[in-house]
Amino acid sequence: MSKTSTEVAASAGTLPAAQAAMAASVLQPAAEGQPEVPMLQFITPQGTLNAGEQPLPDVPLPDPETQLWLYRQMRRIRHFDERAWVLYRQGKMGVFPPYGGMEASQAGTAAALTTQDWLFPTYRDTGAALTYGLPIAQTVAYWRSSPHGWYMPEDLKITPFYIPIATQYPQAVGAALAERKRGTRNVAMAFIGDGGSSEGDFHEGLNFAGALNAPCVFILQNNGWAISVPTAAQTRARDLSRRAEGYGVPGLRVDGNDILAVYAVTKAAVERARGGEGPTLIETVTFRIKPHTVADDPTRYRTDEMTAGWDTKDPVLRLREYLLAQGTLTEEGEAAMLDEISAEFEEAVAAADALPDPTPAEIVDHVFAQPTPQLRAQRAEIMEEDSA
Amino acid sequence: MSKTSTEVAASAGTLPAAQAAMAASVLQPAAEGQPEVPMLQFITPQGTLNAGEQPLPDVPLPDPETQLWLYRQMRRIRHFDERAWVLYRQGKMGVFPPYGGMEASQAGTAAALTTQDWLFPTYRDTGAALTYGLPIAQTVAYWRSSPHGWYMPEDLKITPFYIPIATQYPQAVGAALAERKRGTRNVAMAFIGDGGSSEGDFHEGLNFAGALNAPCVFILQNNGWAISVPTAAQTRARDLSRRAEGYGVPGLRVDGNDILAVYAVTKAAVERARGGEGPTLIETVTFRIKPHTVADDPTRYRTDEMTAGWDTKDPVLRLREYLLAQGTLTEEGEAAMLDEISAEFEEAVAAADALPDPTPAEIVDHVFAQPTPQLRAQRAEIMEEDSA
Amino acid sequence: MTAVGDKKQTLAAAPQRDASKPITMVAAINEALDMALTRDPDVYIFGEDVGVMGGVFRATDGLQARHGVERVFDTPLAEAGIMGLGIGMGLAGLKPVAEMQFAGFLYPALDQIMSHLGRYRHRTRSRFTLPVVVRAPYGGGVHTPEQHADSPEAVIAHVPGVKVVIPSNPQDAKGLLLAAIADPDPVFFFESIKMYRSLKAEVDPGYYTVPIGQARIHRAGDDLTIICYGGMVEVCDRAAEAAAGAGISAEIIDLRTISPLDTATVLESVRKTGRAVIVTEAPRTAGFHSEVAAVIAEEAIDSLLAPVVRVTGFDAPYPPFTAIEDSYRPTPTRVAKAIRRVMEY
Amino acid sequence: MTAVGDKKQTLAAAPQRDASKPITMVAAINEALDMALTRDPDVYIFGEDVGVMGGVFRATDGLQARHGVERVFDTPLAEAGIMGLGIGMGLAGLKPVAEMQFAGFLYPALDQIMSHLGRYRHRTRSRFTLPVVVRAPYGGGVHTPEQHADSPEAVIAHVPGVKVVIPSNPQDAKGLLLAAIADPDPVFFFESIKMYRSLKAEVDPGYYTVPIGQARIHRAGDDLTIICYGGMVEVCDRAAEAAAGAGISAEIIDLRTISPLDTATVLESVRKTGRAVIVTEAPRTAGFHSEVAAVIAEEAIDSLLAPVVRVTGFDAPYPPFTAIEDSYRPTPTRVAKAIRRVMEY
Ligand SMILES: Cc1ncc(C[n+]2csc(CCOP(=O)(O)OP(=O)(O)O)c2C)c(N)n1
Ligand SMILES: Cc1ncc(C[n+]2csc(CCOP(=O)(O)OP(=O)(O)O)c2C)c(N)n1
Ligand SMILES: [Mg+2]
Ligand SMILES: [Mg+2]
Repeated sequence: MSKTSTEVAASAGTLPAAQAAMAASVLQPAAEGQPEVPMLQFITPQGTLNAGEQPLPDVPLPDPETQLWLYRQMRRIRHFDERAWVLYRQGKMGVFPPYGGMEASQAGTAAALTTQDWLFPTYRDTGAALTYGLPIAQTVAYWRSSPHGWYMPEDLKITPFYIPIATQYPQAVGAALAERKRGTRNVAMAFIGDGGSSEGDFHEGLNFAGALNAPCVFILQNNGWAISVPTAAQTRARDLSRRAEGYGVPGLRVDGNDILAVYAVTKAAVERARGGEGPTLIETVTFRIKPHTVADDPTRYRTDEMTAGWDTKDPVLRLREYLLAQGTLTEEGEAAMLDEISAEFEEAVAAADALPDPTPAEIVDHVFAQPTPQLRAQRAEIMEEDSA
Repeated sequence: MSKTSTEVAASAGTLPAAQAAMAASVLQPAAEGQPEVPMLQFITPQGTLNAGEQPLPDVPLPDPETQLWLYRQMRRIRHFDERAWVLYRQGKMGVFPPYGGMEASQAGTAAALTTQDWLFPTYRDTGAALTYGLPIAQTVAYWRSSPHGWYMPEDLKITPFYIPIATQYPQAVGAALAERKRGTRNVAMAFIGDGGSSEGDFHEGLNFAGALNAPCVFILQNNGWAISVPTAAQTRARDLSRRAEGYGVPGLRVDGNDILAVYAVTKAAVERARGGEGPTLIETVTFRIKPHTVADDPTRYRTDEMTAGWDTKDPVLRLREYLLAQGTLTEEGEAAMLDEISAEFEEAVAAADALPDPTPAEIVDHVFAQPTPQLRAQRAEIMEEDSA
Repeated sequence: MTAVGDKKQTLAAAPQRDASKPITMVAAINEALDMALTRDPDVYIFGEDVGVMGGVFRATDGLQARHGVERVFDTPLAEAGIMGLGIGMGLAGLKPVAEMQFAGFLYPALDQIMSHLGRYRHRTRSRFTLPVVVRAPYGGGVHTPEQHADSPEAVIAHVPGVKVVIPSNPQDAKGLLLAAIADPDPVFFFESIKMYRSLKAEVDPGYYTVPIGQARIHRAGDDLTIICYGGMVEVCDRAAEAAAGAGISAEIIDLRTISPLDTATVLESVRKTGRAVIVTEAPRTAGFHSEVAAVIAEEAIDSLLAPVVRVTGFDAPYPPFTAIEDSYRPTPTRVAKAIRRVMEY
Repeated sequence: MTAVGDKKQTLAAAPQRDASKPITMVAAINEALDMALTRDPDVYIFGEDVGVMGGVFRATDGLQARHGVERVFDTPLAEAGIMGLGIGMGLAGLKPVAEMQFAGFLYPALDQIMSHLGRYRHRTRSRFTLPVVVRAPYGGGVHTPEQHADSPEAVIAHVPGVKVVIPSNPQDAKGLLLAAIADPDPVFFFESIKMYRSLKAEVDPGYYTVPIGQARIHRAGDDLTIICYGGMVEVCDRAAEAAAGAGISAEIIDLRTISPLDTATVLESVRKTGRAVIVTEAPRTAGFHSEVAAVIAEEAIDSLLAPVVRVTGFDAPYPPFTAIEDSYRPTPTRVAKAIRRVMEY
């Protein structure tokens, strides 16, 4: 009997080494007959145009205006991510899951929607939510666990962030199908992680979307880690986009740190869904260079070697190089942009700071349209205690 | 916007026609870019050797002795299926899910195991269980819903039939992994249907088996129907074997009515698992020509046209033609075989008839190794009532 | 906006029926669904085998033919998917009515139910609400195969934000189901398999609702209160009938809704009779019967003349053994014994 | 037969510790797991992030390093898969100890739990048994994100064939977990997140078990009985302490096991004191508190001097709103109010 991955890992001794061995070994058998699916990539990590042949020849490079706009989106959400760390350390924000390094994957996908479309983000996807249009003040309130952060604006079709992994996938199918039943051209977009793709709901969601021809775009952000578990231990598959085929659904793979590629692919999938041609799964290949949350200590499960290389693939710097070289962006233009972004953020935080604290009785509000006798009694109980 | 399957179906009017339209239309988009995966087939429906190129050149035709033995297995389980109908009509058997027409798929797979291997059958897989070695008397008792039918012999590693769809898949991974942890070469085989492949547990089971390198053989019997729902409405995928790729696991497709092909493929997958090379998914392409259960009325959901053609693909007659032509089977040899099978069955039914009825107190037995005070009290209560 | 579901050309008229002719509970449910589809274009019905085939119990029989495959459709075989689909449709403002083929097969949907169905209004402070109905046949008594006879209503009743309704007869079933569909919040609707066809009754052929959250005095009495619902009502009725012969006057409360529980009706009766027997067919430990007993112990202790007695299934799985399964489910005899216990105390 | 799990070369010795130095509950749990892995080669530990990282609460910290990745391993992220894996390993005679990362995330596993975990012995008449342990952190009080603070113990307690254990302190946690692992049947082991590190106590460094199914008198008293478990024990303790100042002598029963419930200990105490307050942090309707109340109402009615009062969470989801979530979980003040209610009745 050949050694299993875990046997190899066991004999390897120290932990991160064991994990590295596991990852390598588990991949082996699958790798045999399974070539890696090529990724769409327009801009190389060096910030130059990728001159090679593209796996999706129908998907065009966005025009310079769009490029600049996408750059701004990334800058905007990077600013939030960076400021969130500071606010957390100051005790002004709760446990926040950072997405720094994944801006292309989040902004490039959400930017393909209008606010008539649905967005189902996970806890990791603050950047996508902000790009879609969730107000910053509300987003800050959310990560402060204030009720103000949960009341989604009536004119947006975005849900609060999903914590129970993968549950949003079948729900997005329902929202998408509802749009279709109503005769609109609106679509639903749902996010998931590499870890989330192991849950049954991922499978059921994709299969339902295919079978019912729901206008859904499924974004699978493969950032290499599910807390401490690397993608290679999550599954023996080389890539996750391939799963789509098993549902008769197109599965596309894109360099998740190249926002031009991400945006172009997503736009194509959104149009396909609008046209009634059904769902698409898009795997954005990216990396979680940050900890799982601001409170996580990644040294418990990974070494510097395991993250090496990814810092040089930074999606913001990559597009910046390209735009500067093309003359689409100037240093002065960028400075002005960053000032605007910073001012917008500070104003929003001030607005969030001004939001009133909830009162304990709100615990039992909004359970039903009409409170039950039980809830009325419980509310009275809380009020009594609160005033005591 | 192009018409959805259901719109097409709606305008089609009458029900089975609507369903046929739905099936056809739903397939369309997937069919576009997705060629059907070729099936291994040794014996054509006409009972002749398939002269074409095989998709799995490494998988050899079983030798004549094995062929004859496999024929006997099919005859034996067909006898059970046919007699079960009669017993049901006589009130001597409960609601039984027939597998007539699927004998190759069930006997050909289970025949590849020893009783050191695990078998996880569904309610449809009485034929597989009998082939594996489940005693006939016990099987009859099971379908009479007698406790005697549920006590699986200690020397077999077969579980009772699974009713909650797909739950057996991750469990088979656990049993297989346990064998590996113990250092044996035993494997676990689990069955599922086309309908069952839509459940999350199907996905989680396959992915776990891949990730943990569990020695599992997953049999997916695609018999075209999940009660009233045709496979084409179950999923937009053209074939289900392709799903395996998404887990880095080999997925094979075989003519499920050709037992020589089924057996050969399964044997190869079993050997692969024994050798520590991991799991395989095998889709046996067959058809449920019978009703869902002996109590089901298929005219509520399908027309004769929808089942047409499949009667001519009968797996038993197909192999019979071939064996007679080859001289491996003679008419006299067959007659003797059938007599033996019939005698074995009648003897087993007599044994089942002789099994004592349970007593009501058995309801609360076997809940825990040691009954709790609650269960002791409840047992006393039942006994008291029973004797009153 | 042209709503596909609005296309009236596919809508055949519902068959007329003689209002004086009693119908079964499953027919009443079918009639309610048909009426809801006709009245409200936002109503959609889906689940396993509900479309072409009309459901394994024929609760949705003929609905696809009359309302079209856009409104009544079969899904792939996956309960979490079905529940997720319903939640998503509900988020988008439709009124989904999902079927779980059997209550024992709703378990794969429990994550969707516990994590989302009851929480959405709360977590979004009513920005998103879920006017979703989930129907599920439950309970034993008809010799179904293994796992087909479960009674998991207590589990759903423990989920905040979800109402749980369980009718015991055709007239209530129709009105409660129409009320559930009209309700702005999620309602679970458990249908006793045993009652589907065991009892026929006259049912008002028009549109009407029976209020959710209100119990019904099924039988008035003075000596003790029997509290039950769904398939247990007829069992308790027979026990009460027998008791009446012995001069004992039992009041039967058919809860109809278990969450929110109509504590007022329960307590009023128990305060009057001083004795309570609670009957369900679910396993004993932590069943919904225990909630009812707890409410009585908390609110009516002074009136009690006897222990609060529970008659229930046992702390074992519903047995898949035909010959003895009838001993699992409470019988009139077992209820009668409980009546004796509280009366002779 | 060479068992891979037997390979002793990978087994580093557990670190020595000073027995007189108090340790946290999570450390006691870690010690129990370590000991079980050492004593029994059939014990396997798995779940999400339990291996390399040692668990999000560090309950399995260091175990993979000491016992190897064959014995302690990370699984893909899928709870039904984890539970199914455990059931399959149990069928094959191993002793799996699975972790659900949070009780609020065990819901996807409920189908495996309800359909199989508790049924296997019953349906196979003990041919197949499941010596499986499932650990899950539960409950509120530490400001976790949404959905991380659920208390679904009543749901599992309603599943026949599954035992449910909930320790309240380090010494019990270790002994109960070792008993759960030694138990031939499935045991659910809920661990109060709040208690993981809030309390340190001396813990016997050797192997010992605390019997499953036996409650513990946490504090002896005469005037009323407080029944609780897990994270509520320290809350009740503080309330009892305050009551003692007012001359009220409260007995606290720490159930430790909720299924099977130790009715004897509960009833003996309630018969003595005549008053019962039951405290849990789960939603009110159909929580396990109601089961305890029902048992008292059924068996100790004559001794009751006051209503049986439940102090619980509310019929709303555990609120994801940090500023107010502490009002959801029972506080010493709320327990004190209940004490007054039964004493002044
Ligand atoms: C059903 C469920 N199980 C477990 C968790 C705990 N958990 C939170 S995040 C996470 C890892 C998710 O990884 P991935 O899907 O790759 O997303 P990422 O964090 O990388 O964005 C886990 C296990 C959860 N939230 N929900
Ligand atoms: C979880 C669950 N949901 C629903 C059912 C009801 N049910 C029994 S058989 C069946 C169809 C199964 O179809 P398939 O998997 O194709 O198997 P086949 O009957 O064709 O062998 C359904 C829906 C069930 N047993 N379990
Ligand atoms: Mg990830
Ligand atoms: Mg089928």
